[in-house]
Amino acid sequence: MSSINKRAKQISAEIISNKKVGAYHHITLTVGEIAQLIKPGNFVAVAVGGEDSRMVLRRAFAIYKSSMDPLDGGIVELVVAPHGSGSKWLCSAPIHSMIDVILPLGKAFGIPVNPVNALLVGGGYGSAPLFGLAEALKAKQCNVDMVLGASTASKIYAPQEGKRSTNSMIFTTDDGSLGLEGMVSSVIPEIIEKNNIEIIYSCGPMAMLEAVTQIAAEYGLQHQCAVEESMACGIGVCMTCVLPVRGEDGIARMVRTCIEGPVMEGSDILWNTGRKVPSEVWGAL
Amino acid sequence: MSSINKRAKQISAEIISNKKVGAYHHITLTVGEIAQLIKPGNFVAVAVGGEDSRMVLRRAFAIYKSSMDPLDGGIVELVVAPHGSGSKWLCSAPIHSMIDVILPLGKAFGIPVNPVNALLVGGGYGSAPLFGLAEALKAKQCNVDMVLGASTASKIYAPQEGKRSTNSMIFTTDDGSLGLEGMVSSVIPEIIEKNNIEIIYSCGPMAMLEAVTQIAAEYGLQHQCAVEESMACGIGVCMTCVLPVRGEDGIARMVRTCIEGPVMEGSDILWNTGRKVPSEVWGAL
Amino acid sequence: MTVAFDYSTSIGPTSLPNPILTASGCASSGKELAQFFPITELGAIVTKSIMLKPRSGRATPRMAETPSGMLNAIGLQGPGLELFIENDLPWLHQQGARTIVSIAGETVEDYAILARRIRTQPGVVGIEVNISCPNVENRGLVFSCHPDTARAAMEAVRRNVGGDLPIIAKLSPDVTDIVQIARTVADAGADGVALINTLLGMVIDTRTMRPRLAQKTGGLSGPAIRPVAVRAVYQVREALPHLPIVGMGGISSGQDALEFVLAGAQAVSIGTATFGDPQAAIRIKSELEQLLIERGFSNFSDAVSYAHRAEQ
Amino acid sequence: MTVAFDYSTSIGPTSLPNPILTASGCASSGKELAQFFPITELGAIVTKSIMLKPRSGRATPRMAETPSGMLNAIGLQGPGLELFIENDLPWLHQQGARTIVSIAGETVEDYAILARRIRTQPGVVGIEVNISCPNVENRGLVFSCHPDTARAAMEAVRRNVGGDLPIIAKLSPDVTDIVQIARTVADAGADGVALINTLLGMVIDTRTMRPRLAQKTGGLSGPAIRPVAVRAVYQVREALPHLPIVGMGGISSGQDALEFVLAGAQAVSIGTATFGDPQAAIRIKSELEQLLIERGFSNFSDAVSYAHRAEQ
Ligand SMILES: Cc1cc2nc3c(=O)[nH]c(=O)nc-3n(C[C@H](O)[C@H](O)[C@H](O)COP(=O)(O)OP(=O)(O)OC[C@H]3O[C@@H](n4cnc5c(N)ncnc54)[C@H](O)[C@@H]3O)c2cc1C
Ligand SMILES: Cc1cc2nc3c(=O)[nH]c(=O)nc-3n(C[C@H](O)[C@H](O)[C@H](O)COP(=O)(O)OP(=O)(O)OC[C@H]3O[C@@H](n4cnc5c(N)ncnc54)[C@H](O)[C@@H]3O)c2cc1C
Ligand SMILES: Cc1cc2nc3c(=O)[nH]c(=O)nc-3n(C[C@H](O)[C@H](O)[C@H](O)COP(=O)(O)O)c2cc1C
Ligand SMILES: Cc1cc2nc3c(=O)[nH]c(=O)nc-3n(C[C@H](O)[C@H](O)[C@H](O)COP(=O)(O)O)c2cc1C
Ligand code: FES
Ligand code: FES
Repeated sequence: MSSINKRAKQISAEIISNKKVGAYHHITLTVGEIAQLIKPGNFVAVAVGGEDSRMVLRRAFAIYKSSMDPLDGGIVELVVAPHGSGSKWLCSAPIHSMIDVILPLGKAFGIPVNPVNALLVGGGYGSAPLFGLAEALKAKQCNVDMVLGASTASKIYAPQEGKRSTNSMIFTTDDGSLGLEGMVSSVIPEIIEKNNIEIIYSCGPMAMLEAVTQIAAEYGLQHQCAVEESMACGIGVCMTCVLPVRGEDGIARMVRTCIEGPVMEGSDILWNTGRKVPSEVWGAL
Repeated sequence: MSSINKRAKQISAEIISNKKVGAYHHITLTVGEIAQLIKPGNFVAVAVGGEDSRMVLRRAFAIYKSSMDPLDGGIVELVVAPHGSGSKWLCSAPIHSMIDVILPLGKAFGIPVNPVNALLVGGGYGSAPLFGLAEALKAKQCNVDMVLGASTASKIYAPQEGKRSTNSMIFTTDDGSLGLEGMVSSVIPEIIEKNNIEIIYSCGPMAMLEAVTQIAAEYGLQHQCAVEESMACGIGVCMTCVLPVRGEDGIARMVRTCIEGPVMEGSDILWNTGRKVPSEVWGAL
Repeated sequence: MTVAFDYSTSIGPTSLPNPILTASGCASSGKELAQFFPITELGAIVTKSIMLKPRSGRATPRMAETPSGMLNAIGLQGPGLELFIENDLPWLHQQGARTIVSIAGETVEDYAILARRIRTQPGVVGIEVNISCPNVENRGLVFSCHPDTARAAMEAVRRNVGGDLPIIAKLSPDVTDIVQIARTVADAGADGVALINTLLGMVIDTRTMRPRLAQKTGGLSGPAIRPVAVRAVYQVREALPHLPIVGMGGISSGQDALEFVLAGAQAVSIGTATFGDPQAAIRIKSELEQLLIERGFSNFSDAVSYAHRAEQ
Repeated sequence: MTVAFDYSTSIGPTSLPNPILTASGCASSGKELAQFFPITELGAIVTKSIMLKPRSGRATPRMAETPSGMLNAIGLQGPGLELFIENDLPWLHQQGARTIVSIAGETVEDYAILARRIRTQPGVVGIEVNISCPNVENRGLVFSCHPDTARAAMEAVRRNVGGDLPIIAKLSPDVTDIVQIARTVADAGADGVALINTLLGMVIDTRTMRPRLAQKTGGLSGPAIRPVAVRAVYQVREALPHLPIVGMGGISSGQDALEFVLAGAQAVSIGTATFGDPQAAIRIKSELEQLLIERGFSNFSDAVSYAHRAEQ
């Protein structure tokens, strides 16, 4: 057997809870033992639409939380924005319905061996995987600060319990309806300096990840970001989810973000190449 | 405005009941005032599958019953066999869900002005429109006998209350699990003779309608049958639902069964033409 | 909110109050739909392709549903030219509908005769020339699949129709190079092209283990083919920027229609969607208008071909 | 219930234990799927088309979902011939998988070199020649869209591969006459044809109001195109009864696969369905077997082309 997708399984999971929280749906699935294999940053790929659906592709969702519940066994929680037809279908799925899920997929966030000061930056539902990450970091005695941004208050996903593992939590919204008015990137430098940040983790829209990458570079910090590229399969067979990424050998390649990501080192990514393959990419046309 | 489809409306109807009865589902819809315009033999065309469905065509269903309910207002009842994806979707539609329905469609059974002895012959769910017809005939002081056939007992749809308007009711099943073993056509001659039948009405599989047509011809009886051809639209615009039918001028034409039918005079139909257009048909290639 | 939005469009010499048409063969001659909405509110009714003689069409089964689409083999059933002129056109004219008559021939001469008779009928604002038909004089090859026959059919129509009535060539997508065919018919005098007709397809019935349709093959339509249709419109628009295009193929919402407009269609036809929703055309008319207004367009024409604009 | 059902099939000189293959470009080189089922249980793995040199493929967005289908413009991203031989083929061979290598060239000479290098690799049981690629020496015209270039590519492969290894020409459906192309490649020495590659399509993003894909156009696949694919298989089978066919295009269930078999396919490839269900191929393998047994077939070969039998 291959080492790719090596812990992944395709299972039928029951939706045991589906609640609207702000602009999102918080959805809980029972997935059995496999919940124990999940690490912060992993994602699931969900078949959407049911049997007679015209949607033929899976949808990827970051895992917000996974745990072993005494009653329900292994559970996985997702935070889903009702955006297009696939996510809307999922958000309106009734409790007790079964969905076809593949998990865990993708590379997880790297957890430092020794305690560090970490800044976690989330945009919109991109906050979802950060809470599990915060817990994992806290368990390693890290200092965890968090900044979450969104266009408006209802799009900040930050449950009360999520704050447990963080030392500080700052919100920014474009419209000022919650926390500071503005973008996350505007508050990051100050936090880095004040809290002596040593590593940044981020998840959110690509433009945000790019901005964070720039700031991380300015401060010479490591920056792991979970990217979000259109994925057709989630398991590495379709080649739709690629990004130009520089490898350890210094050569940039089109890399599948579903199996080499979604978590990647921000500075390795060739950002915003304007719908073109940069000529420096290996095998560029 | 045109005279075609002239009483039909496209409405959003609520499913207020959906019960399994034998092999079928008995489904009740609230349709409002339009229920009053429905006559036995009319049908509805239902949009199936919901918003993201890959099913693009409507499904036709005979109207089993229509009435004005003191509580629910106008209601329409259907008897649906879970066959392929469209009918299965409808059979599994939850109570209180809304469906898009066009009704009433098609030509209804002709009701004689004076009392006659009528035989109603139904195959499978083809019995559905016959109960309303029986009531209408009874109201005209007709004598109504009914023969219902199916492959097996669970596919005979004959609710207790349906028997009210009939003088006699005979069942036949291919496997003998209910009533007589055999096909409806085998018992019809005897009934015709015994009960002095003057007109036959039928609804069911095309092969059955053809057999009944032959018997009617032997006895020189009028025979109105409700045919079932594949329909894409149900309202006369697609030309998929045609049958070769002889007109009053003696010329056979390919006729739309959704607007010129489904009820037609059996002897006018050119039956079982073996996937060919008979050369005598007007404009045949 | 009342917005002064100019929804009008034109195809060659004809202007229409809005760009929403029915697709030929999917609205008969309008009577059946009149119960569901005022057909005069559409840009035009495109009638089912009419042939010289009465025609029974093909045997049944004539259709099969397919994933997000359907296959049909109606075989151009219809009453023939004279009865059509006697019954259908006067009714449409009486309603005040704008009518584009679709004509279909078995020979080049058929097209000439059809065009000559139709051009003088009241209420007719255009002729759509369905050249996706088998040419009985040439091994049944489809006219629009070969430049020579496509040209011959269009020239025959052009010779018989003056410049006041637009003639629109309706093309089949089942060709190696649709731009070449579009260019050919434009050279032969077409005022515009209708893109696309159905794709040739087949469904096998896994119960009988034979082709489902009596005719074996049929034409594939519906949302399934939309990407092929949008591509055809975009390609033809890019190659022939001044040739008006009527876009169609799987349009079932305002969003879908907008794709065609941005790709380069001056008008759009609603076909298979009408079978699922008799009010599709009129619904799409208002959905598209709303989407255009939301995007800041003050008139429809500005949106046509907008996807071709230069990158900033 | 144990039934003695012979599921084996053959494509030219190669026999396979069953007719279920992966579609090129939809299973990479097998490693990713190995987690979900034993890939040795498939008839063969058809690998992603390999080119001479490493290739980055196209810019993103590379895909768009469409009704019952998807558009892709991967642009043949891959490591190039040598790394493929070094890394992918040995792994497949080691697993015991039967491998059909798909090759794609930019020039006729590319095809010759690719074929020569691949033919001697262990574990390779066939070569699929993806000629649905742009010919850089001839205005980027797709090889398989024109008889002359299709022939040239296939002859180049045939000259370099002996009779023991089947070469299968993979054709594009975007042609006026697919039978003509099939006949041409058969004459040029193809042992079989793979039908069909994707249809050229486009999606316009109604938000940005530009083509969704960076590459503008892409290939349409999935259930949406199945009727077109079944038709192509049926037509080619009817015209060339002895030419083996690998059928594909929207197969996502045993029922779908059965349509292709009845239409004339000796083997079927599972493409887009794998994206929705990684176990699609292995599921379809057992579904198809079950359906054939239910229909009274005792071996797979009897079902091939069964839809062409004479009417009783
Ligand atoms: C690794 C990863 C993690 C994700 N995590 C979450 C999450 O935690 N919560 C959440 O709500 N969504 C998440 N998404 C986005 C999610 O997968 C869907 O793309 C999104 O819900 C839109 O799908 P749709 O069916 O509603 O929209 P549609 O418009 O119907 O989607 C059509 C197609 O476009 C793709 N697509 C559309 N928008 C996006 C997008 N923004 N990013 C990637 N592909 C897109 C879809 O995957 C689908 O294939 C994640 C995506 C990735 C790749
Ligand atoms: C006038 C009329 C009255 C009908 N009344 C009833 C009724 O009372 N109860 C009931 O259960 N069904 C009835 N039917 C059949 C019903 O319309 C559907 O065809 C049937 O339910 C199968 O559809 P499906 O989606 O389940 O099957 P699918 O196989 O998914 O159908 C695919 C397509 O084939 C057509 N099709 C398949 N089987 C038939 C068939 N036997 N007749 C016509 N078209 C078919 C469907 O309409 C659809 O377009 C009636 C049909 C007609 C024309
Ligand atoms: C049942 C049916 C009948 C059709 N008849 C005709 C016709 O007579 N003439 C014609 O030019 N096109 C005909 N078409 C093709 C449509 O006009 C249209 O080009 C095609 O269906 C694609 O559009 P759609 O996907 O919106 O249906 C027919 C299509 C269908 C589905
Ligand atoms: C993402 C993707 C990549 C593909 N890459 C190739 C390829 O490299 N070579 C090839 O011959 N066909 C390629 N194809 C075409 C498929 O092999 C197949 O012919 C087509 O998708 C139709 O089958 P389907 O509908 O089952 O996917 C690709 C298809 C998809 C969807
Ligand atoms: S999503 Fe298919 S390869 Fe990454
Ligand atoms: S079902 Fe469309 S014309 Fe009868």
